[in-house]
Formats: sequence, C-alpha cells, structure tokens
Amino acid sequence: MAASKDLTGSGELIVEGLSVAYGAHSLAIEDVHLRVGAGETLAVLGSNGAGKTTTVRAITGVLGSHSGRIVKGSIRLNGVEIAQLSPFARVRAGIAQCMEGRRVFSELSIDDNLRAGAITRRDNAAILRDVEAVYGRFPDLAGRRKEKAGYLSGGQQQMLAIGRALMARPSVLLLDEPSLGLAPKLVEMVAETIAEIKSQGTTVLLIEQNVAMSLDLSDHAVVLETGRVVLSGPTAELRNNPRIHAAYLGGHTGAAAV
Amino acid sequence: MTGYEVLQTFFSGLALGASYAILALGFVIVFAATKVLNFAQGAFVLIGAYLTFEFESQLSWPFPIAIVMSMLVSALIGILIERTVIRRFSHSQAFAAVMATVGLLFASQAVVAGFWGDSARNLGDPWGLETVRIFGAAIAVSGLWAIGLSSVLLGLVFGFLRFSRGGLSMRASVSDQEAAIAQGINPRRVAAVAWGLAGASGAVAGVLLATGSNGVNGTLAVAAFAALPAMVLGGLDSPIGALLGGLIIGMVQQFTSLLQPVYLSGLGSEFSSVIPYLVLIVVLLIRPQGLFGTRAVQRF
Amino acid sequence: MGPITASLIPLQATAQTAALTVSGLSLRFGGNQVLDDISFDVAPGEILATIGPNGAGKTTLFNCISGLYRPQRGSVKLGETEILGLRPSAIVGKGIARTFQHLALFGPMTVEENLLLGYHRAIHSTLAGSALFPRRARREEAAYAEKVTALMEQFDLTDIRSEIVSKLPHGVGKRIELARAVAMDPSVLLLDEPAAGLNPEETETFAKYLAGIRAARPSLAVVLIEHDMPFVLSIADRIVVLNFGRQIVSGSPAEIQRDPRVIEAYLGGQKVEL
Amino acid sequence: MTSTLTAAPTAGSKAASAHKRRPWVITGFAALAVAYIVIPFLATDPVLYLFGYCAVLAVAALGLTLLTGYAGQISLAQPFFIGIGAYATVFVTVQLGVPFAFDLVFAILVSGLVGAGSGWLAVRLGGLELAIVTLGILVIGQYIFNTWTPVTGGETGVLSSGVEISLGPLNLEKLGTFTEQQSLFWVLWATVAAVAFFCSMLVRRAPGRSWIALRENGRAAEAVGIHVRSTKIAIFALASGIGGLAGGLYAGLQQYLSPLDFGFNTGMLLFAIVILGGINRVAGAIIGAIIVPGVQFYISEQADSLLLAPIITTGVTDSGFFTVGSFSTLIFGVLIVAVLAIEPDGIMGSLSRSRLYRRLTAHRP
Repeated sequence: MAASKDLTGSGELIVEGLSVAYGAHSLAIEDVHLRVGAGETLAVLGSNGAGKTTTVRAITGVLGSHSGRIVKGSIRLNGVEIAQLSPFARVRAGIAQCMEGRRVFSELSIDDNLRAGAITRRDNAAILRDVEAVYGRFPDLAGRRKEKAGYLSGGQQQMLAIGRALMARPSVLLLDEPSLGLAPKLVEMVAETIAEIKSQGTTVLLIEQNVAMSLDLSDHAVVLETGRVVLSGPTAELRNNPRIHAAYLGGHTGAAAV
Repeated sequence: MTGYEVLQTFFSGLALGASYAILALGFVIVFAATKVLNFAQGAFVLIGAYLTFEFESQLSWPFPIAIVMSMLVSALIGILIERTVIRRFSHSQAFAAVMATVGLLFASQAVVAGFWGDSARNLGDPWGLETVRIFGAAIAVSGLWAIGLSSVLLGLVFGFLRFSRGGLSMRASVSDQEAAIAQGINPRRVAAVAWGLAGASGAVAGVLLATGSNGVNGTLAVAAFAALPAMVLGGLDSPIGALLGGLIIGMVQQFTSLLQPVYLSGLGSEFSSVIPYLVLIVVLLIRPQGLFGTRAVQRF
Repeated sequence: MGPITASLIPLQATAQTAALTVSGLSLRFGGNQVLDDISFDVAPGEILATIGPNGAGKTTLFNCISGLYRPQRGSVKLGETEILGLRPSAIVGKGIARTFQHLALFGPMTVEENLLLGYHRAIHSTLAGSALFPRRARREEAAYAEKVTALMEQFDLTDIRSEIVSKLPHGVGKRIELARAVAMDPSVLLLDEPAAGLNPEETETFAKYLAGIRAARPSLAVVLIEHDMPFVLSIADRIVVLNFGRQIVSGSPAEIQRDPRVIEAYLGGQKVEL
Repeated sequence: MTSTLTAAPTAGSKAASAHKRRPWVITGFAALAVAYIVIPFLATDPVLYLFGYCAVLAVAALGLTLLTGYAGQISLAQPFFIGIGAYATVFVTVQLGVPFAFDLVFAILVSGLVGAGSGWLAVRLGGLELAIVTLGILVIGQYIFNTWTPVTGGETGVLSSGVEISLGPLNLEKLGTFTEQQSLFWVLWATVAAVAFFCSMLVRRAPGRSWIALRENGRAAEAVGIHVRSTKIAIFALASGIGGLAGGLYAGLQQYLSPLDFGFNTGMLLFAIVILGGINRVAGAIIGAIIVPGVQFYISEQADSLLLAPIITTGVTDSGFFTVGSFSTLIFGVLIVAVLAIEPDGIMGSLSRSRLYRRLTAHRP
C-alpha cells in the first residue's frame, strides 16, 4: 500500500460567501463558508436537501449541467480563484471527486474506469504505476480488471469510484456520500480507505449522512440546514452537540426549530 | 436458385451490409455522444461522394487520395456543424437539434445541387463494373472493395474507441456524461470528435453507395436513411450493434432481392427497399429494446 | 448484516378497516433484493411515516404501491381491493394519490393547469366527448375550473394561478403537488419527502396545509417518507423504519426514538453517545 | 420524450373567458373574415390554387401540431396518412360513386384507423425510435402507393379530377356562378377554420392537457391518472384522421395524384411549416402553411428578377448557381435552423410573448 503514496498531494480549499441558485428558483445554498487547510479533512453534514450536493457541484464546477449557477461568492484552491474554471480545468488544478451514487462507467472495464480517472494526465508510465497502486489498495478489484464495472457489487463499485478519483492525483478529494447504501462492514472498509488517503496528506472534503463515521474521520465539520451553515467547528467540539442528534433523530432539545 | 447465386448474394449482402454498418456507425456515434439523431448524416454521404468524384474525375487525383481527402473535408464539415449549430442546443433541446439537422440536410442538398447540378455522375472508381469469379460465382469487384474498405474503416474506428485516450473519453462520456466531466473529460471535445467521425464515415459510405452501377446522384442523401433501421436494431448507442444491425439488414435485403421475385413476385419490384423497415418493425414488436440494446422498455 | 425479525407493534387498525394493507412485499432488481418482505397497514385517518437511511428502499416501496414497479411477491390492498399489478393510472383511479421526491409537475404549464390535471380522471369529457358535445365539455371544464379556484384558495395559490410552474420556487412546487394530489380525491395519500429542501418555516407551513387536508377529510390515510425527524415526530402516528430493504422496526414515535436498532441504522454504531 | 420547446399553449382559464376578449381581437377576426370573402374576387386562378394548396397543408399540419407539438410524439409519417385519405377518397368516389361529404368521412376513418395502429407502435417506443419507425411507415407507405396499382395507379398515378367537393347534391366546387377556384378557396379555408377551431378547443381542455402532460413527463402523467397507452393511441388516430381529411381535400383540389405527393419531401415540408409557424401553437400551423408555399411561389415567380436572377438559374437567365427548386430548399433549410436556434417556438411563439400581442389579447377584468 506504500506504493499508493504517490497518488495524491494536498491543497487548501476555501469557500467564501457562496450562494447558488437553480434556474429561476430561490437560492439552493446561501452564504456558505468552508475552509479546509492543506492535508485536513472536513466533514459536511446535513439531511437530504440541505445543500450538500449543491456545494460539491459548485466546487467541482458541474452546476451548469444541472442548470444551476453561482450567484455570489468565491472558491479558492491554494489561494487561486477557481469559480470561473470549467470542470475539466478544475480536475487539472487538482480537485477530484467521488460522486454520490458511485457513478462508475458501468459499460467500461475496471481498467478503463481507472484510466478514465487519469484522463487529464499525460505521464503514461506513472499512470500505469498508479493503476497498480489502486489494485494494491483494493485487491478485490485486481482480479477482475477486464470485467465491466457494472457487474461489481455496490461495495466494490464504491472502491472503484474512490480509486478512479485518486487516479487524477488530486490535492483535494471530494467524497460525496461514500457510505451510501453500503452494509456496515463495507462502510468500515470505506472509512479505513478514507483514513489512509488522509494519512497521506490529501485534503479531503467528506459529505456524509453517516454522522458517526464522518466525525471519526474529520478534523472539522460543518452542518448544513436548508442551504445554510448552521454549525461549524472542530470535530471534538461537535461530537456531543445535541443539534447533531436533533438533526438526525429529532432529539429532545427543540434545537431543530431554529 | 443455385449455389452460385447464394454465394453471390452473400457477398453482395456483405458489401451492402458493410455500407449500412458504416452509416449506422455514424448515426450511433453522434447519438451516443450528443443525443442527437443526425438526419444530416445523408449530407455527409452526398458531400463525400461528390467530393470524391470531383477530386478523382476533375482533378485527376489517385482514387485512394481522393477518398481520404473527401473524408477529411467531410469530417471538417461535421466538426463545423457541431461548433456552429448543434452546440446551440442544450441537452434538453434534443428534439430541436434533431429538427435542425433536417434543416441542415435541406441546405446541404441545395448547395450540392448548386455545385454539381441534378444529373448523376460516374464515380471514377478504378474497379467500375468488373467482376471476379470466386468458387465459380461472379462477384462484383466494387463489392469486394466495399467489404475491404469498410473493414479497414470499422477497424480504425473500433481501435480508436477501444485503445486511444480520445476513445476512452468518448466511451466514458457515453456511459455517464456527468461522471465523465467529473473525471476531467471535456464533453464539447467529445461531441466535436463524434461529429468529425460521423462526417468521415458518411463520406466513405457515400463512396461505397456510389460505386459500381449506382453513380453519384442527389438521392444518396436519402439512401442514408436506410441505415436507420440498422441503428435501432443495434440499440441506438452501441457501435457493435450498428455493425451487426448493418450486416443483418444488408443480408436480409439482398436475399430478399434474390428470393422474393421468384416466390412472392406479387409484392412488386420495390419490395426489397422496404425490407429494412419491415425487419425493424417486426423486431421491435418482439423485442422493443432492439436486438443488442439493453435499454429498459417504456411500459407506458 | 443479518436479518432482523420485524417486530410489529400490534396494530390499532383491524384488517377490515385498514385503508391500505401492504403484506409480504418483495422486489428484486436483477440480483439485488431491493425490498424484502415488507408488511404494514394504515388505518383511515392515520399518518404513517416511513423512515430509514438513503437507499433503504423507501421510495421503491412507494413505487410498488403506486404501480410504477412490479414486485415479485406480496400484496397491496386498498380497503378490500387488491391493487398490485394494476397500471399506475388505474391505481390513481382506485384512490391512491402521491407526490414525488423530485417534483413531478408539468413544467411549462401554469399552476391552474397542473391542478386541473389532478382532476383528469374525474373529468368525463374524453377526446370524442369534447368533440361531439362541445357544450357539455365546456360546462364540465367550467365546473372543474371552479373546483380548482377553490383548491387554489385553500392552498394560497390564487395569486400565482397563471404562473408557469417551472419558474416557481421549490417550496411552492411542493405545495402545488400536494394540492394536485388532493384534487385526485384519494383515500390514501403517499407523500415522498414532502419537507426535503424546505426551510423550517416552509416545513411548518406544509404541516399546516396537511393538517387542513386531514381536517377536511378525516378518513384520509397518509403514508409519508421523510428525513426531517422533528417534522416526522411532530405529525406521525406510527413509524416504520426500513434499512437495506428490510423493515427493521415499527412503532410509535417515542418507541422508535429509543430503539437501538434505529440509532444503529442512522448513526452507524454506538460511537455517538445519546 | 420530453419536448424541448419551452412554451405551452394557454389553457384552462382562457377557455372560459375567450369570448370576453378586447375589440382588437374581434377586429382581427373581422379582417380575416373580410379577406376570406374578398380574396377570391381579387386573386388570379394560380394564386387561388396556391391558397387552396396552402389550406390542404394547413389541415395536415394541424394534425402534426397536435401530435408532435402538443403530445411530443415525433412522427414523420403524416404524408402517409394524407395519402391514405386521398386514395380512399378517389376509390370511393370513382369506384363506388359516393358523394364527397361521405368519402371524406371514409378518408378520415381509414386514416384514423391506420394511425391508431401506428399509435400502438408508439406505445412501445419513445422519442427517436418512434421517429425512425414512423420514417419506416412513410417508406412502406411509398411502397404500397407505388405497388397497389388497382387503387393507386402505381407510379403513374391516378386521376382524381372526378372527385368533386360536395355536400349531398350541392357541388361546393361550383358555387352558383363562381369559378371552381373561387369555390374551392371558400370551401377549403372554411374547412381549415373548422379544423383549427376544433383543435384549439381540444388543446384548451382535458385532452390537450393530457397531451402536454404526456410530452412533459410520461411517468408523472400516469401518476395523475392519465392512461398513457390509450392517450397515445388516441392522439395518433386523431392526427392521422386529420391527415386523412387533408388527403381527401387534396384529391378534390388536384386533378391527379402521384405517390410522390405523399413522400419524404412532403413530410419535411410539413415539418418546415410547423416549425416556422410555431410547433405548439394551433395558429402556427396555419401561418406556416401560408408562408412556406408562399415563399416557394414567390421564388419561382421572381426567379428572373434583378434580385434573384444572379442566384437562380432559369430558362431565361442562365446566370445563377441554384435552380428554383434547390434555392427554395436552401431557404427552408437555413430558415429551419435559424428559427430553431433563435426562437424554437416559431413565429406564433415569438408573437404570443411580445408585449403588443399580450396587450391586444388581454382579458377584460
């Protein structure tokens, strides 16, 4: 697994005052501030419709294909404004994402999926090494490299999606609901993988509904509710915050009415 | 019906099927990459055939160079169409884009008629109406060329899709466009490449359809539509499906031409021209997702 | 995760009076068991909430009830009538109306036209009828236009009656969809994440409209899928929890909140102390 | 499939208050009525014939507007149904000697029935597959018209001069002392008005709403209780029946029918008409059906003029690049692309969004 070290780098991502609207509708997210220092992990929590995926889309630049647009705010990677860049330019700049629902190319082989992850790179020899590194990390995939990704199980597809995102050698990795729909054992495996990526110094933005897992993995966390940041701080502080429980289990504090 | 006739028909079916396969491939690649059913594929056929005629007969270029040059020009026209017209329509406007390609077909027919007039021309193909004997059957040399040429082209296209970086981008984009964008694939470049390929393959198909006794004429634009059933049979966005669908349609059509006048002469001399569509409708009634497609059936 | 036996709280509703009875519902997509032996029923006038993590099979369950999917096993009864296997439009006709997680409004039409479509099954003038008896068709249209006017009044949509729905905010769309479902005159109402994407005030307003509907039709049974737990706890009579396509527990809101299996399903282990 | 064209027709509330519109609208309709009465006295026979041809295309295009514009079912087969109507009319009149009013009914029924069969195919297919299959229906239609000689006369065609548009004993092609072209103008345009009224009534009511619902979102349509299968079959039957009516009128207008009249080019002509006029507007079909043949006529009339002579080759001036036919093809090709790129809702769509139009047609409070 040491071989996978050269897959990644680290970068600092700062989102300031970000507001996004879809079509002529009202704002989907409003005045969102996020800051992930180089090598840190930030968890973005919140229920369905809270604006997590919209935030990811704004950062990766795919809002356009959902007829959304940034109304105001800035997104800076290592101090450079990227809000105007095309999605592919952002991948080249070092932002990779692992999309919600895995979204592997199901008609393509596992090999091709990984090669597609490295499509912005030209260093062919290094790409081959990185492919092997991913197989080293996920031995389950290694034995089936010529098979179509659509035939993998949900957990294996998640591994492939993470591996594919790593193939871009990102400095910032966005993981959108990586534990979604996975059985507990697989969730654990995903968590281990994320911890490992983190330990190699890659900046990670983790979007999750699984509160326990995200809090374990991250240094800081923010909670989104209806498009706004309602809570943020170091994970240790948030861990016992009743609002987190309220948001997920409708706890006894009445805080959710805020 | 003799064994020779069967062999002869088999070869002509293969030759015709190969042209259909190339045409269908042009339709399929554009559809897969941009979700547009490109009625202007016929324009590439027309332009390719007339340009080859122009280069070969008027400028006296060697035939292979004439073909390659007309492929290049046609591919450029395809890219130009994508950049100037198709790009204006968003994904939700696929219907408008399809109708726009009909407009382009009209315009290109008019321009071609303006340059070359309405009368048919003779493509200066070096093999003309020659035949060779294979196992005693008379096989048109133009048919053999059609099979050879399309095999080369199909090989190149499938090789491109399978092994090149651009082909990988295209396959990924077809599989899941948003996920492809997330990997850093530029969908506009994919669309441009797709239209370029469609232009080049249309040009080759034009040459194939105009060889032998057919000649270059204005109806070639409509002849392209005969490949549409092959496309649907194969499942709209599958290149392999286009290949198989084209071969099936070509075979069925040629064998119908052989058998129907003998056994079902009451159906008239034009019956083989509707065969592709009859096959299509019958297949869709039995298997709505096409022969090779996996698309879910619309239940309502 | 091993199978957990469903522990069904004894139901208040007896089999005769249940508005909707789902029993033994199982659905496979290829090798994927998406729903596994789901059973519950809803009494007239009751609100049943279905909760569970994303991917637990909640929307799939709704799709089975409303006829979009065909489950391999089980039964869905509306009152005494088996509705499994009917077309979605026929199921609407029997009295089940639903809303969608992602709005299923007709974008380029006005609010008023969308609501008129809610009355589609009630309007008798068919194609031939409209053509042959234009006068009767016009009278009928006018009558339903009046009903729509009343409906718009009830849901505070009158001011935007002529607006194109695709240009309206999400929250308003949710309200239009609810109003349209009411127009279908259902005995069972399925609401798929009615509060998703709504801010707290909008959620409150939505609850108010729902209360209004129930006051007007006391025997209406409501099944809803929701992630907003405060909202669920404030309005649901009973809750069914799904995870991985299985019904892991069901009971009253208070029981559900205490159940360790639910906490496990949601928070993924016991690491967070409650 | 989901239509891309943004605007929807106005329905619902307008139905009830349509008769309370401003005087401008009444003036507009009055002007149309005056034109309707006066044109046959002013125009020459070739122009009147052209208007008659426009009327036939308008009827056929109205069917296409309902089917493709409203219900979102792309069909290239409309000329086939026009052909069925035309040949059915000739068959009934010439072979059976039935008066015209009844052969029109027959034409509508036969086309409608065959159309319902195509609708049945549409149930199983969506969007572009349907477009391809309807293209196939068109090709098969061409084959049938070319081959079924006893009815259609095959490639040589069939005489249709025996077809007289009449209501029982009243021959509408020879009204009183008026010429045949004058009478035809009145009869054909009265039919256009009737069909347009019928269509606009349907699109404002339950059927129209269900078509748009079908076009926008089949699944949601089913979820509000629309039986998608029967709705699809019905709209195909209706559009084809209207096509059949157009065919019957065409047989009455023409002296002679050829299979080429019902081929691919006619289909594309109809699409040019509805796209230019506005594909989801009833009035769009009529406006398009006047403009498209009108422009074609103008080009052929003016081919030798100073403006067009450098471009067009004719017997008189051999200077140009295009023939008359290919020049008008070019114009329509470019127009279709331009209209779609600039204003996908066509002339009527653009008009109905203009402020002037809204002010003129605003409802009274």
